This record gives sequence, structure tokens and C-alpha cells, in this order.
Amino acid sequence: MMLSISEALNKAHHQLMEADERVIVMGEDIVGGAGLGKGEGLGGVFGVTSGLVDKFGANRVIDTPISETAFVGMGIGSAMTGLKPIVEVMFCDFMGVCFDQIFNQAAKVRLLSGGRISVPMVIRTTLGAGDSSGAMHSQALHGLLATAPGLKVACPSNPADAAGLLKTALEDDDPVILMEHKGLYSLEGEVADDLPPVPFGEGQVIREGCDITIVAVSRMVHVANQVADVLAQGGGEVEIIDPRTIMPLDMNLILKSVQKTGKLVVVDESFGFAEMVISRVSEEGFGYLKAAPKKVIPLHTPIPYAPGLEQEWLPSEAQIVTAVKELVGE
Amino acid sequence: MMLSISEALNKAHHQLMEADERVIVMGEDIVGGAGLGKGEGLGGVFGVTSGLVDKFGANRVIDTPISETAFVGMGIGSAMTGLKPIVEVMFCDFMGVCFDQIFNQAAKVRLLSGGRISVPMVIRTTLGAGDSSGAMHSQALHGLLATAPGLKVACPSNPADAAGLLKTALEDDDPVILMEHKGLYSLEGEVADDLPPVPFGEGQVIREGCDITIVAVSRMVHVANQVADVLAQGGGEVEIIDPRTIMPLDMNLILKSVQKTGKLVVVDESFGFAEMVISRVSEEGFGYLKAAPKKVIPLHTPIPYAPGLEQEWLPSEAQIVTAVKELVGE
Amino acid sequence: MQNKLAQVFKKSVEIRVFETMIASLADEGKVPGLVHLCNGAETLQSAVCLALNSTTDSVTGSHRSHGLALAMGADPYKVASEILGKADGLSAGMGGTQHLLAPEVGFLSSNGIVGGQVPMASGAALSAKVLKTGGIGVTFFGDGAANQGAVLETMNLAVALQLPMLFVLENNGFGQSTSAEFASGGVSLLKRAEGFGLQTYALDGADAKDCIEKVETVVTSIKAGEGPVFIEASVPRLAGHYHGETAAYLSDCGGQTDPLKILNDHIGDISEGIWRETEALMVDVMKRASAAPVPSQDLLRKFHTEMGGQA
Amino acid sequence: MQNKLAQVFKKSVEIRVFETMIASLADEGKVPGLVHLCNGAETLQSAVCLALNSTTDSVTGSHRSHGLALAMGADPYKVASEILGKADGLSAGMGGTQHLLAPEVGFLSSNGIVGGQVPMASGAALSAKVLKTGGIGVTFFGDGAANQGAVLETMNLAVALQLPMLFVLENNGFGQSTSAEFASGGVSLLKRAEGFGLQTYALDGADAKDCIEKVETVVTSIKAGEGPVFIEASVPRLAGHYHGETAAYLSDCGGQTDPLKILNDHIGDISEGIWRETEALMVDVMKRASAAPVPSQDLLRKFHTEMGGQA
Ligand SMILES: Cc1ncc(C[n+]2csc(CCOP(=O)(O)OP(=O)(O)O)c2C)c(N)n1
Ligand SMILES: Cc1ncc(C[n+]2csc(CCOP(=O)(O)OP(=O)(O)O)c2C)c(N)n1
Ligand SMILES: [Mg+2]
Ligand SMILES: [Mg+2]
Repeated sequence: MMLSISEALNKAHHQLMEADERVIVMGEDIVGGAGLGKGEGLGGVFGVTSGLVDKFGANRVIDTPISETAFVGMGIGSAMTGLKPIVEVMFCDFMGVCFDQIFNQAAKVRLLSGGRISVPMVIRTTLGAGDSSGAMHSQALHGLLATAPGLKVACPSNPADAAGLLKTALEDDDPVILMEHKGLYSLEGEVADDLPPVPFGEGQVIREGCDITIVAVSRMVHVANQVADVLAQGGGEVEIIDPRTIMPLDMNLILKSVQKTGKLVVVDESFGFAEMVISRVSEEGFGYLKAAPKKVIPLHTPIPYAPGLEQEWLPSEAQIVTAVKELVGE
Repeated sequence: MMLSISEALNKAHHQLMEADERVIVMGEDIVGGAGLGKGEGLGGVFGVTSGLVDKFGANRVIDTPISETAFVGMGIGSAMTGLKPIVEVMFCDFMGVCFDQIFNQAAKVRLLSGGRISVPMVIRTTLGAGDSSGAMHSQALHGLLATAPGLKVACPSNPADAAGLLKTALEDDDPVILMEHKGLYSLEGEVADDLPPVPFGEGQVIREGCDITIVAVSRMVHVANQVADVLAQGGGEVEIIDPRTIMPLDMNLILKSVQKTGKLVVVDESFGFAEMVISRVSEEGFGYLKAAPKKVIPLHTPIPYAPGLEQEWLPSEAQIVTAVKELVGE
Repeated sequence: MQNKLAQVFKKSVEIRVFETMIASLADEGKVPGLVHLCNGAETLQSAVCLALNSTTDSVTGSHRSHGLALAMGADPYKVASEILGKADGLSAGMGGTQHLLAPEVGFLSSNGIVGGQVPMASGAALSAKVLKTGGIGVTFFGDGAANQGAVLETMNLAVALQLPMLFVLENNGFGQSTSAEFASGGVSLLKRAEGFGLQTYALDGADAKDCIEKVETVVTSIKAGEGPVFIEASVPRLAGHYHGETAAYLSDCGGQTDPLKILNDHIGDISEGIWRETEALMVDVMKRASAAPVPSQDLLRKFHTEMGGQA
Repeated sequence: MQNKLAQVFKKSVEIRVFETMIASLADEGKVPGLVHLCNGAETLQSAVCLALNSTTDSVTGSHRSHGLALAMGADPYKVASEILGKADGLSAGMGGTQHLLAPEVGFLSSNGIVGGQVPMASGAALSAKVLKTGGIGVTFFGDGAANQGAVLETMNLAVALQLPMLFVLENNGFGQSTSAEFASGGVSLLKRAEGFGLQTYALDGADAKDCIEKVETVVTSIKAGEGPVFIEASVPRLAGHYHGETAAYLSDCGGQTDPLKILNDHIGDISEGIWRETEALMVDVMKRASAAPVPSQDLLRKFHTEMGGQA
């Protein structure tokens, strides 16, 4: 069946809530129109949670005040006491206001309890630049989040992975951040009806090739793929790896690819993830590298608003082409 | 003159407040005993701000409620309107509760104003494990903070650098995070009476050697140095680079060293910084590397409390020795 | 008073016409970002800013701050250019609709994070206090923002440090699609502010005369060192959360009285001329802003280097 | 009531003796971390926890939570072992003095971040509500914490969602070295909670009888679905912020009445026996905890792998 990412996620929510009464969903405007005494509302600003309240009731589908610290913490506490919360933080940029609850509280319960309990909570959030949302509605923070031990971080690039990673995330005993790209919600793809879970720490070869390895997640998978299409016309064979989860990270798959190609480019719109991949490949696969690895990442500035500036800021196809050509030596 | 790091910082505060009326200091308990109607208080939980209120008055030396978001934000606003605030966040672990003000607000004013104004604010904070302070009073977050464009991050390892970096930080137009290691406050060192500013982006060669380069900041400089002492007895020549500021980062110095030694180990107690250095050296100095670079960083868990566990978690001399020996091939 | 009312009317018309034209440009696909229009809050904003001194006082606002920037006296051409992402914008197009900074007229900044602007205004208040400028810090925020830690902490901080600061809560009944009654389930927000020890005033944003008078009193009292003040002003939200929104809950926003219409009727004869003049002026502003060049990438690359970016 | 008073007395003595012995161990250099003793708050904590059901109710506490864990019924040997960083500790020495977790007796966790524990208790309240367990969420925090966004936001959230939740503010007059009057400059903290729409009660921590009675009423009301409640309890801080602190401001902590002494006098004859028994018991506990093995590193390395650490 063809579904968009938002449709696949919505369907996964319905299945998960149906299957387990302990699953609850909370966040701002995820019902929509709270307090107005009407039926169906927004279903979340991106529509991902639409229809849930009608089916599962306001007891399990909860609109919250704009108090991220309080309700993310409420998610944590509820996960420690028998519920399985899916908490929406509308944009990952807003995690600043509740960062303590995410990185000091949720992430640390497992260690602090000596492994006796943990926080089976999923935080769904969005990331991504490209639509002139400005410096506080466009960031990609997976690189930053992956530096916090105790968090798992997933960055799907297609509908099947989005739904499948959400399922695995909810099964997981630890807090998981599911990062959905704003610009990909309407991207369609083939999805099996039962939305099979996607294992964490298992990347996917998006496209095989023997000249060079590109590692990318989320929207950058598609940008890299376009570049690969173009280069294929000149005979260039690009291999694209989508790790899908960046913590844990499928280093085996990445190393195997670099062993074959000897060349590595990491394309990413966050800060920190490309560095993580390059440093690990340099450490663990130094012998495979036939040339200096490269990263194509944004300029080291906050995200500018004007469309031209924002495009300049984002990793571009042209930059990727240049990086690949320099490495492949064309 | 010999001073400890806390003495050097205290002296620098006195000099800075004396020299410029716009300099103010704020934070929790930095006066100490606020509201009790007595004279001299704590001078900060590590004594760094002691004596300031007596000399400069409660108008410029301000105890705050335990409201990091509000008073860090107050620092930002005051820096945008004519003051030069030094804001103390007692432990860097507490930055979670005010992360929005640091990474979304302070860091972005320069870009968001098109470069017309910025935030000449210094946030002083502490970092570092090793004294069983537990998972929320021991972290080192310089790796994480350096992923936020618009922040500068300094991590002094000795008294002269601590005072000198504070001075430069306050002169700087942008927000600077000065990260002081809890375990180094009493470390003494030679300091010039006028506490000369230390430029940002200029690292220091702590010790010359031609076999291998170790990059480290803060307390890890001293741990690396001890290792180098031991290895020197066997004829090993370790070069130690202390970048002092990690954003901006003195890549020239690091690359020059790796060009000479061909080998790189990064020792760090945060997550993200070692990856940053290794990935940049791999990219920019691939040809210099004669072997896979290595990092010695903590286990990927929150910080455990029990002393033995905590030592196991921290990068150890033994681990560094192993890494160096593997690379140098002894 | 009649003179002041006329000033408030004129500024409010400026804001309404500005927003209406931005909305049209958005419909034409000429606005890069989503805009949050302030229709309904113009008279309140103009009345508050009338009492402020743009040299010594500093204002911060929310995501919904086009009008506030104009009310403080920002150049409409520069504000429009910023919203359109043009080189002539306040910040050369770097900030955009949610990030307007016009410190030259006392508008310190607006914000993309709900509540994020509030602590900053306490900093402006602190500067005024320490540097003895005689100024105050002012912050505008919504009923939704009233539940953010940043806002709540700052209420206490302002009282604890006795900062010369004015909180203006614009209660338009909604935070995005969520009703204020639901989100702040307790007693009134005014009572909450009282609980922090703030002096409080309730204003009806549709009563321009009362707004002008009360705000004058309040600002005078703050400048006299009598401590921080909290104003809750009721205003209608005459549009969607953002322009173009079509969600079902919106039907509840309809049928609200328009404060500007009330003031218009009160102003009488001169009003029509003001509308006409303003429209002509704004047509020109928007035309110029639309035609303005897009920003060059040099400034961004300069920031990259200065912020420590890789060569 | 006399029976309940005796129970509260017994638990309070347990806590006081426990803390005193931990302090001695700290003086001997046997406690790895800095400990924050709860001396002065024992009777309040014991009285509150007496009204709770350790199977269905969940409590979270601050950095100063040794006593609270014991009051909920945590095994003193395990608590002491945790504070000493031993393998037999609640969390095998991973957490330490500021991170006690004993969910098996309804003590969900304590926290190193001021206020961080408060939102978590709202989650326990939500679980109770959704799963209809009949339980409630309870959180203890200090006067200093009352100015943290996490705490303030949660007050509103609990009211907005009508959570079965109890807030217990332990006002000991200080946040570290800062006086509560200075830090919360406004009216009273009780008034503040009222402003959020919470039902409020003031307790004198030294009046054990009143504490027992009022808390019983309150817990019953919350369990009956009558909404969240906020208690402000005054307790003395009979020690430094942390044990061993020597700062000048401390002279202001001296000379406070000790609630446990009052209760002791009230209890009369049986008290001496209880002290003696408890001391004997705790001597044994501390001896065993001191002799307990240190944790092995295997668990830590297991976490490393499971959390995605490099092989
Ligand atoms: C911390 C944070 N959470 C959520 C949002 C998304 N958001 C933007 S505006 C808004 C509603 C704000 O309501 P209110 O404060 O009443 O202001 P209004 O839009 O009514 O002017 C929300 C939820 C945000 N920008 N920042
Ligand atoms: C967010 C945060 N800020 C500051 C601290 C440091 N700190 C620990 S306890 C404390 C005082 C807390 O006072 P209060 O809430 O009254 O609790 P009490 O110690 O009196 O029990 C402070 C400032 C912290 N742990 N977390
Ligand atoms: Mg509103
Ligand atoms: Mg206290």
C-alpha cells in the first residue's frame, strides 16, 4: 500500500493504541481545539495524531499546556509507572526548554536505578530546514542528542521506516527520540499493511555502488540519491547507506561499505553526526580508506530565514557532487 | 606569582569589575547568604566570586533565585542593552534547565540581528567527574555545547589560562561558555600579575614530542601529561596539545603536530569533542596520519556514583598508555 | 486624550494595513515563512507603546510581533523586507517573521520559542536599573506562554530583584488551537501573577482610552521604582494561529468584536482619511519591499568563519 | 492517633539515627559523595508517608531524600549501601546519595536537579488516573525549588489535567545559602500555589499530630478525585546545606526548634527504648553496609554496550 510518512505514522499510532491499552499520546494540539467542546480537532500540527481522540478517548490522547518540561517529565514518570507514552515535542528546536527532562532525567533512569527500571517512552519530534521557518523551527538536533548516553535516536527517511521505527521505539525499554523531517511528511512509499517493526542499529543500503560510500539519514538520503542518479549518468557508482538509527549506529554496515569503496562522504543537516561517523570510520576502518573522508554539512551558523540564504546553508547537491568528484578523482 | 585556578579567577573578576563599571556578576549563592542581612557570604560554592560584593556592591554582584532560565535570560537581555554580565551556572549539568536560553537565544542573536548586535556575556560553569558527585553533578558538556553555532567554548587547564580566557571571553562580542574543572580549582600555577588575556583559537603545546600527538583539554591535559612522563622513561616522546578553546578550535596547531608525529590520540571526558577533532584531522590531515587515530573517552553511559565505577568510567592513564603503545607500536 | 487616541488609532491602522498586505503577499506565495498576524491586538499594542520611550525602554515580543515592532516605531519598509526575506530587512533577511530585532527603536527582539523573550526583557530591566537609565524592560507574551517555565520564573525573578519591568499578557483566548481556559486550568492568570507578588492590572484591549490611561499610570509607577507590574489584556484573535490555517477549531474565533472598529467609530470623521493615507503608504512600502534585492550570501559566510566554522 | 504518632515517631527516629550515622561515616571519609541531611524534616516526611500506600502511590523527592526513601519503607541497609557506593545499594552504587530509587515501596526517585523530580510525579499521577489504580503521585521539593520552571509548570499542568497529585513544599527557609524570603520575593508560596488554582494547606512540620490529620484528609480528597493539592510545610534545616559545610551564613540555621524533640517529649516513656533499639539496629546496618562489597564493573560495561557504546 502507498502511504505518506504522516499517514504511515498515523496508522502506526492507531495500531499501537489498539494493541495495548497502556499506550497514551500527549502533546500540544495533538487533539486540537482542547477546551472548545468540539469533536475532532487538528490531530497535531502535522496531522500525525488525527483521529486518535475519537477512537481512544481524551483519557489516552491528551492535549497539554505549552509546558514541555512538565509534560515531557509527566511522560517520564508515567513510563516509570506502567504506561507507554508517546510524547510529541512539536519541533526539536523546542527541546531547549525541556532539555533537562530529556538528557538528565529520561536518559539516566536506567543507570540510576541500577538497571531495575527504565523509561519506555517515545518522544516524537520534527527536524529539518528548507521552508524558511527560521532559526528556531528548522534545526536538526540528532547529532546533539546522540551525545547523551541513555538516549536512542532514530531518523527515518521513508514511510515504512517511520512507522516501523515508531513501533520498535515503543517496544524499547529506553527513551527513544523519533525525529521526523518536516519536509518529508508527504513523501509517499510502499508500506506493508501490518507496518512491521524496524530493528534499531540496522541500517539499510539504499543503493549499491562500488566507487564511494555516502552515509546520510532523513531528507539527506533523498538529496544524496539525486546526486547518485546524476553521477550514474557519467558511470559513477555511489553506494548510499541510511543507518536509520544513529544511536545505536550500524557501524558494521558502514564499515563494510567503506571496505568496498575506500571512500566516504557523510551528508547531514545536523552538527555532530557526520563527525561521529567520520571519526569512527577513521578509527575502526582506517585501513579501508583510500582517501580523506569528507563531510557535507551546513555552515556553522544558526539557520537563516531568506530562502536563498537557507539553501546556501543546507548541504546542497552541488556540494555533494563536488565532494564525491574530489574523492573519486574525476 | 603562584595562584590556584580559583584564586586566579577571583583576581580576574576583581580586575574586570574594577576596570569596567558595566561588568556585573550574577548567579546562585555567588554572594551567599542573600536575604540574611549579613556581610560577606559564600562567594560562590567554589569561592570564585568571594569578596566581590563587598567591593562592588549588591547592585553589580547579584544573588538569584534557583531560576537558571530566568537569570541566564536576564544575562542575555542585559548584554544586549549595555551591560557585560558574567553569569554563573553552578554545574554544567544544570544547563539542561536553561538550555533554550543558551542554545536558542544567546547563540542566535548575532545572526538574527543580521550582525547588528550580539550578546557579550560569559557563562561560567563547572565540569568534570571524579569526586562521586553522581550523574547530575559531574558531566562535561563542552562536546555538546560546541555543536551549537554561535557559542564559543573555553576549557582552561591551568590558572593563567583560566584568568586569561575569562578576560578574553568578556571582551568577546559573542556568548562564551567558560568551563572550569571542579577537580582543578586548587591546582596552582605561575600567573603574571596583570593576568594577560589568552586569545581564543590559539592552542598551546604543553609538551613537545615527535612520536605521537595527544589532544586534550581541562583536567585531561594533566592526565595525559602523567602518561607522557611515564612513557618518557621508556624513551617515548609524546606531544601534548591543549587547544584551550574548543570553539573556535586551533586546527593549525593540531595539524602541525600530527604532521610531525603521524599519530593522534584524543583524550576527553565529554562526548563529541574527540569525534570532532578526529574527524577534522582525518579530513584535513589524512595524508599525515600513519595509523588510525584513536580516542580515549568515557564509557557511553551516564556517570556512576561509586568511586570504583566512576574511575572505570573516566579515561584512565592505563587506557591512554594502551592507546599510545598500540599506535607507536611498542 | 483625544490626541493620544488619534495617535493610537493611526498606529493601529498602520499595523492592520501592514498585516493585511502581508497576508495578501503570503496568498500570492511571496512570503517565505508562515506569518502569525496580530489582528485584534493592534490598539492594545499601540496604546502600551505610546507610553514607552523608545530610547530608554526595551520591549521583547513573541512570534506574533509584526505589530509590536511597528508600534515601537520600526520602519515598515524594513520590517516588511525582513518578513519577505530581503537584503533591506531589519536583519538582512537572516531572522524573518518570528525574529524581528529593532533595538534602535527599543524593540529588542521577538522570538520563535514560546516564552523565550520574557527573561530577556528582565535583562533590559536590569540594565536600566544598574546603569540608571531611567528605562524599563517590557515583554509581551500570550496566554499560552503563561504556562512556560521561562515566563513563570521571570515573574518571580522580577519581584525578587525588584526590577523595573512590565509584563503584558495578551490573552486572546487561544494558544494555537488550545483554549486558554483549558491550558491554564486554574483561577485567572491575573490571580496567578498576584501569587508571585506582582502588582496586577486587567485591561480590555478594546477600550483604548482605558488602556492608554492605565498603562501611563503603570509605566510611571515602574519608573518611580515601585516595582514590576503585570498587565493582563484581553484581545481577540481575529485570524488563525498563522495566516492560511484552515482547521476546524477556528470557527470559534469568528464573531469577535474588532477593537480597531470600535476605535474607528469613536475617532469619527478623520478615520477615513487615515485609512486611505496609510493604505497608500503601505502599498508603496510593500511594492518597494517586494522589489528589494535578496540578501547576498557574504554575510552568512562571514558569520560562518567568525563563529568558528571550518575553513 | 496515639498509635499513628508512635509510628511517625519511630520512623522519624529511624531517619534521624540513619542520618547521624551517615554523617559520622562521612566524617570518617567513608562516604564518597557530599550528603544533604534532612535533619528537621523527619516528622513531616514520616507523617506524610504514613498516609500513603506504597503499592499504589508514588513519591519523588529532591537531592535531600534519604529520609523520604526510608519514610516510604525503603530498606535502610540498601539505602545506606547506595550512599556508600556499594554493590548492595538500591542501584548497586550507580546512583548514590542524590539518586535513590525504591519503586518497590513507591519511592520513584530522588533527583540531582533542583525541581527535576516534580514533573515525574505528575507522570505517576497520570498513570494512576489512566490505569485507574486508585493511587496518587506525590512530590517533595524545597522552597528554593519553588522558583524552578519545572515546578511551576507542573503546578499548572496538574490543575489543567486534574491529576491526582500532591505537592509537598518543604520550606526550610533556605535554598543553599539563600534565604527563602529573598529568593521568592513576593507574597507567600502558598498564595502562589493558590494562584495556579491548587487547593492549598499550610502545615507546621513541628506539629506531627496536625500533619497526620491534615495529610490524611488531603490524600483522601485527592483519591476521591477532588483535584491536586499543594501543601506548604515549614520545617527547620538543622544542618548545613550539605554535611560538613562551614560557611558563615550557617549561624542563621542555629537555635531552631527540633520537631523530633517536641514529638519525643510528647511520646513520653516509650521514646527512650525506641531510640535505643533503633540505634542498635542502625549500628548493624551501617556496619554491614560499610563491609559490603563494592560494585563490579560488569553492569556498567553492560550498560555501555546496550546504550550503543563503541565495542
Ligand atoms: C516552547 C515552544 N513550544 C511550542 C511552540 C509552538 N507554538 C508557537 S505559538 C504557540 C501558541 C502560543 O500561544 P500564545 O502564547 O497564547 O500566543 P498567541 O499565538 O495566542 O499570540 C505554540 C504552541 C513554540 N514555538 N515554542
Ligand atoms: C537546577 C539546579 N540548580 C541549582 C542546583 C544546586 N543546588 C542544589 S540544592 C540547592 C538548594 C535547594 O534549595 P531547596 O529547594 O530549598 O531545598 P533544600 O536544600 O533546602 O532542601 C541548590 C541551589 C541544582 N542542583 N540544580
Ligand atoms: Mg494566545
Ligand atoms: Mg530549602
